[in-house]
Amino acid sequence: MFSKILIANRGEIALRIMQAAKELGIKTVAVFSESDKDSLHASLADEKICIGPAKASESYLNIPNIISAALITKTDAIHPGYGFLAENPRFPEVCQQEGLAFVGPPASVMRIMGDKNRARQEMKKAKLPILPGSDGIIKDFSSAEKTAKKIGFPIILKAAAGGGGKGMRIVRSLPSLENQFNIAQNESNSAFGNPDLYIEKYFENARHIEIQVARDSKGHVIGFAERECSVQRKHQKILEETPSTYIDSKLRKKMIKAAESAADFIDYQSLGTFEFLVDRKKNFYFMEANTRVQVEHPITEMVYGIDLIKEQIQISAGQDLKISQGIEFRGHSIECRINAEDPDSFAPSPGKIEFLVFPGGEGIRIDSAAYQGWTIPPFYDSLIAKVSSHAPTRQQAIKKAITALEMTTLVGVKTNIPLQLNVLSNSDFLKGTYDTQFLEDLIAKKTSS
Amino acid sequence: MFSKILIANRGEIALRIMQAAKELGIKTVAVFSESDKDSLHASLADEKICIGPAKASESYLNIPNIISAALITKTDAIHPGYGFLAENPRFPEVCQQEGLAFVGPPASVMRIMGDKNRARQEMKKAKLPILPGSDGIIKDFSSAEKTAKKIGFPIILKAAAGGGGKGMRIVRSLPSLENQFNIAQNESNSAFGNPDLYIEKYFENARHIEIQVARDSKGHVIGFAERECSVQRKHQKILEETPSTYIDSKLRKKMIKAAESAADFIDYQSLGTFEFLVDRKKNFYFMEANTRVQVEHPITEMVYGIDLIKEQIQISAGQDLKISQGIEFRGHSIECRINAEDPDSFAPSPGKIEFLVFPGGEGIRIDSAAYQGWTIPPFYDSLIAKVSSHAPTRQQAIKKAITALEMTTLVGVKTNIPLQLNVLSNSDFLKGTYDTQFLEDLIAKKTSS
Amino acid sequence: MKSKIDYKEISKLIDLLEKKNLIDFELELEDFKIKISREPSKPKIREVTVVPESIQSRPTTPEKDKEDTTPHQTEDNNLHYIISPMVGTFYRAPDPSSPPFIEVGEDIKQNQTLCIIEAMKLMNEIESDAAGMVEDILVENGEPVEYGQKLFSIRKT
Amino acid sequence: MKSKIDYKEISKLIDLLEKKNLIDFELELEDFKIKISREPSKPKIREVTVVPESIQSRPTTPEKDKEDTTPHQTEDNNLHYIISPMVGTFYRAPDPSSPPFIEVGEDIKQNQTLCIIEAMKLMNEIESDAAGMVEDILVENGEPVEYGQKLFSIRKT
Repeated sequence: MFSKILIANRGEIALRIMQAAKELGIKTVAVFSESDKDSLHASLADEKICIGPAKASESYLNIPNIISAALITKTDAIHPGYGFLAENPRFPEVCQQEGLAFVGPPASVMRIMGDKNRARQEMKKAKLPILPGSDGIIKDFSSAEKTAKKIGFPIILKAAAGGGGKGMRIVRSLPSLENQFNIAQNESNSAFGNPDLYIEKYFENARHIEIQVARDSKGHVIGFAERECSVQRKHQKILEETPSTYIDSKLRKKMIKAAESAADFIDYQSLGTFEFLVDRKKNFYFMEANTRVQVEHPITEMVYGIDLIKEQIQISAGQDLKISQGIEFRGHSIECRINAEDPDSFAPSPGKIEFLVFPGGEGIRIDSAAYQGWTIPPFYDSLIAKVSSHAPTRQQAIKKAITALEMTTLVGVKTNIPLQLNVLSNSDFLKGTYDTQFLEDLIAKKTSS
Repeated sequence: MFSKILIANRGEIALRIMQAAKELGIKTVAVFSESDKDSLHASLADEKICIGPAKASESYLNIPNIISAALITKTDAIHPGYGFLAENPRFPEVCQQEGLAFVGPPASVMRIMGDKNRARQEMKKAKLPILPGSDGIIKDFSSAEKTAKKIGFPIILKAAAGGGGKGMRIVRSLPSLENQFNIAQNESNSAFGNPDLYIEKYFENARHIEIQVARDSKGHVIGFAERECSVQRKHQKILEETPSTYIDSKLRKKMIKAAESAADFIDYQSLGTFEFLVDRKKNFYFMEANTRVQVEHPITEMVYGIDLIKEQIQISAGQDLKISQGIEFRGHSIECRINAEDPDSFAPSPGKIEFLVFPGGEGIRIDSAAYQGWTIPPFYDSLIAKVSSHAPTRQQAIKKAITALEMTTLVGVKTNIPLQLNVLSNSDFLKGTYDTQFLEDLIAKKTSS
Repeated sequence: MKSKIDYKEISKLIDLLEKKNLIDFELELEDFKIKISREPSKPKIREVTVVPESIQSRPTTPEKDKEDTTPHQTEDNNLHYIISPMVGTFYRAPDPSSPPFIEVGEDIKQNQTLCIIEAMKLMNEIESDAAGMVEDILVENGEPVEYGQKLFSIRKT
Repeated sequence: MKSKIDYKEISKLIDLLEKKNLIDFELELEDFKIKISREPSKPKIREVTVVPESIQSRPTTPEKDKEDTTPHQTEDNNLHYIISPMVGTFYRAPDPSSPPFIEVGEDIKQNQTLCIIEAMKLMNEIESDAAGMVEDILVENGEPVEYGQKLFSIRKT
């Protein structure tokens, strides 16, 4: 096992990784930007190294400084968390060159999965159902037109290098295709330095469902019950639950099996997630794979009673998967992402937290690096806490989440707690009959009323 | 179901009850003393009523004011929590007179169990093994001498009205019996207004093990896997775990069965706990029953994934037990009680909490009413938080508890966290070979070294 | 800026605010509107208030306006408050058909009965612990009161 | 903007606010409306310090005494710090057999090489961004440095 790990991240995920490392008896090194010098992740680590100014590109995305920090602290492994460098294949490559273990899949696998179009082709070979769409990159409007006509509108344009909704465009009819195509190309180019687009069939009332897998170097693999991620705004998840009301046990088994086989096919070694679209006829289609821990991993941990981050670290250290096939999930879990943002305009709301009390008690889990007196810097994402609930039934888990949010006291910055409460008490949400359009509709309704 | 409940308590248990009530859709009324006006339990309730000055006897023990508070707020039920009025049979009696439901067993059962000697006789009838000892109250030294000679030294003198170690005296040989007998009588008289003592055989290297039961008005009963409560100082528990390393599954079944039968015998209706002493030959003996929720109930909730307080409220509202027989516990759970006290002298350390960050993440539960900026009043008990961990194995649960305590930041008052870390890293504790003498020995060793 | 500001008038207003310990003041006349906010005088309050303020933005007990539960806190030395020694229901008269024990403006003696608080069906007579003139009755007849709640203000003589 | 701003008038108003310790003030006349907000007087210094102090009582990185990671914070205007622009290992000489680039007491020019920081096997020469006299060398040869860490103090000439 590693003796010291550098956590190349900040915020709640840095603390979560620190928890796992400490439990495994591994010393931790935190890296932090100048604007994070009073952050909890820096203060709670065994060692901490300032790696640059506030701007992420010069600190949390600065590979040389992070690698140097690992070398001068005689670290043997680096955990990238999510976001920042977590899906940049250059990072594990440099780690390897410098003799550092990387807590994630090999660079080669990351490179394939990072190219969303290539991943699509690869997963087709792995026999995963993929969405009808282009066979490869669409270079110009005329090819786009041909493909769109073949698969039928609506379609979605996606950036091959994509992520976070950038360069993504839904096109409902031919007349708007050319214009949207150009916009998407430009957006993709400016966001990722790569204008490559591909096309997929777009399903209006679909579910966004993902399967978490863990696979070790010996090929032991386990897939977990689905996470329902359809509550999204602009392709950003804000609330996740497991299991999904939409997936029965037969379909669950089928999807888990498919994800496990796909992981085997590419010889995946780490934690990873396969994202699927499930249509109204309950067909599921591969969308993309995430080669790192997900923000929403806690809900899987809660229903299974396991520690995914510890598994992830152990796999990277060459150990076997400790979770055995046949483990069953228990009850229902919901995660609410608490963002520092205006609940109406969604504008980020950085600032000083004047007063903060998190809820506790039965079935409640908090993941947060926020503290009373801390000033949320405006430079990074607005996630300040994840409040997750776990109960025997979905209805109880919802009540538990509502109660927890009502017992949360956060003064000083605006948060999306009102929006979360709005979701949790919505009748469609309570019935479990919602899709990826749900949250946008809910917001639109509220704004118009 | 009730529509409004008054919580006749303060601190973490008041918040815990509030959580359960809110999840059941019940409005909450908090009562608070003048020194608790800035307390979290008062601020988070739907309504709050000041019931008296700081002194507990004039506020949290003031039955007329609490009942009046319930009446003027049109409450239909009262939850007593633990401590204060929770085991005073007068309280449910008055509730009944005033038409208020009481979340606990009937006064009659409470009265029997509250008289420790009578409970002993009653449980003997229920076929529970009881410790060798006196058949009833020992009124004078000569009867004490006779009993002691019959059962053999060491013996323990206990107050019939007892609790919290008051009036409790271990006697190892005849010459000291008379003196100890007089001291115990006086102590019992001044603490409980009742000098009645009884005698039990004292086992030096025993375990303190308790079985949680829940039983509804229709007689559905369920007993849960044991809680190991042997880590005690002066008969005060400071850390509990479940399951116990000392109890195998055969003994577990036997003890659960015994507790369930005893609950049936007295027609118990509510949550309750049977405390046993388990000797070196793994014989178990009934010690006493607690007719209220225990401080350490979270560890049972964590391994079973259930909500005991919700069950307790539902039972009082005449509903059936919702947990079904056959439910299995999963993994291991440990609760550490964080007290505001000097870790060496054990003197209470009230004062202002200048800075407070609780740990979070996988398998961690926090029960606390503390917040940054709050001044812990010196009038009540020193428990400020319960940090509980849950993991697949005992070893992992211990590591998780250690990590959680290390990631706790509490500035302003002294706490027993150093002592807890000392326990959690002790080799006897790690091996699981400890008994009720363990903590006293550990403290003595530390003090002498 | 045609209109002249009347400093004398404004100064007078502020002095009044200060004297009466007001924090916010708004006045709107036909051709004139003014709004003044003062900093609360005692220094520590801001720090302390961070907590209660934020907490107290939460729902509080609906039945009464009782932002001030601390009893003997008076600025005016001659103004004395009678506070409730128990939780219960406040009655101004011994029974519905009788007249109230006292009225505003009435002079009262020490130990004179001022009201009844019913707690658990017991009628508790509350006596004055000071002599003086009843300046205000702070609770409506039949309303619930909590421990420490102000019931009457008495102008001591 | 026909109306001229009457600064004298406004100044007078602000003085009044200051004197009377007001926080917010609004006045609306027929053709005129003014709104002034002042910061509450002595701010929350206490509140602010609570956090870093307590957090920093935690174990910090063992390798260096660097309670001050903020760079250009000097009391002495002539004292200038050279800070590390990267993370790496600090070397005073280009190689083990050569003499150090500079010594304490030496006069240096702007852009003169002061040390090397090795990061990922690359040797980065760090140049002075000021001219002056080397007052102190704050890191030992071969020690790791973090971003923003003070390396040298220079007495500017």
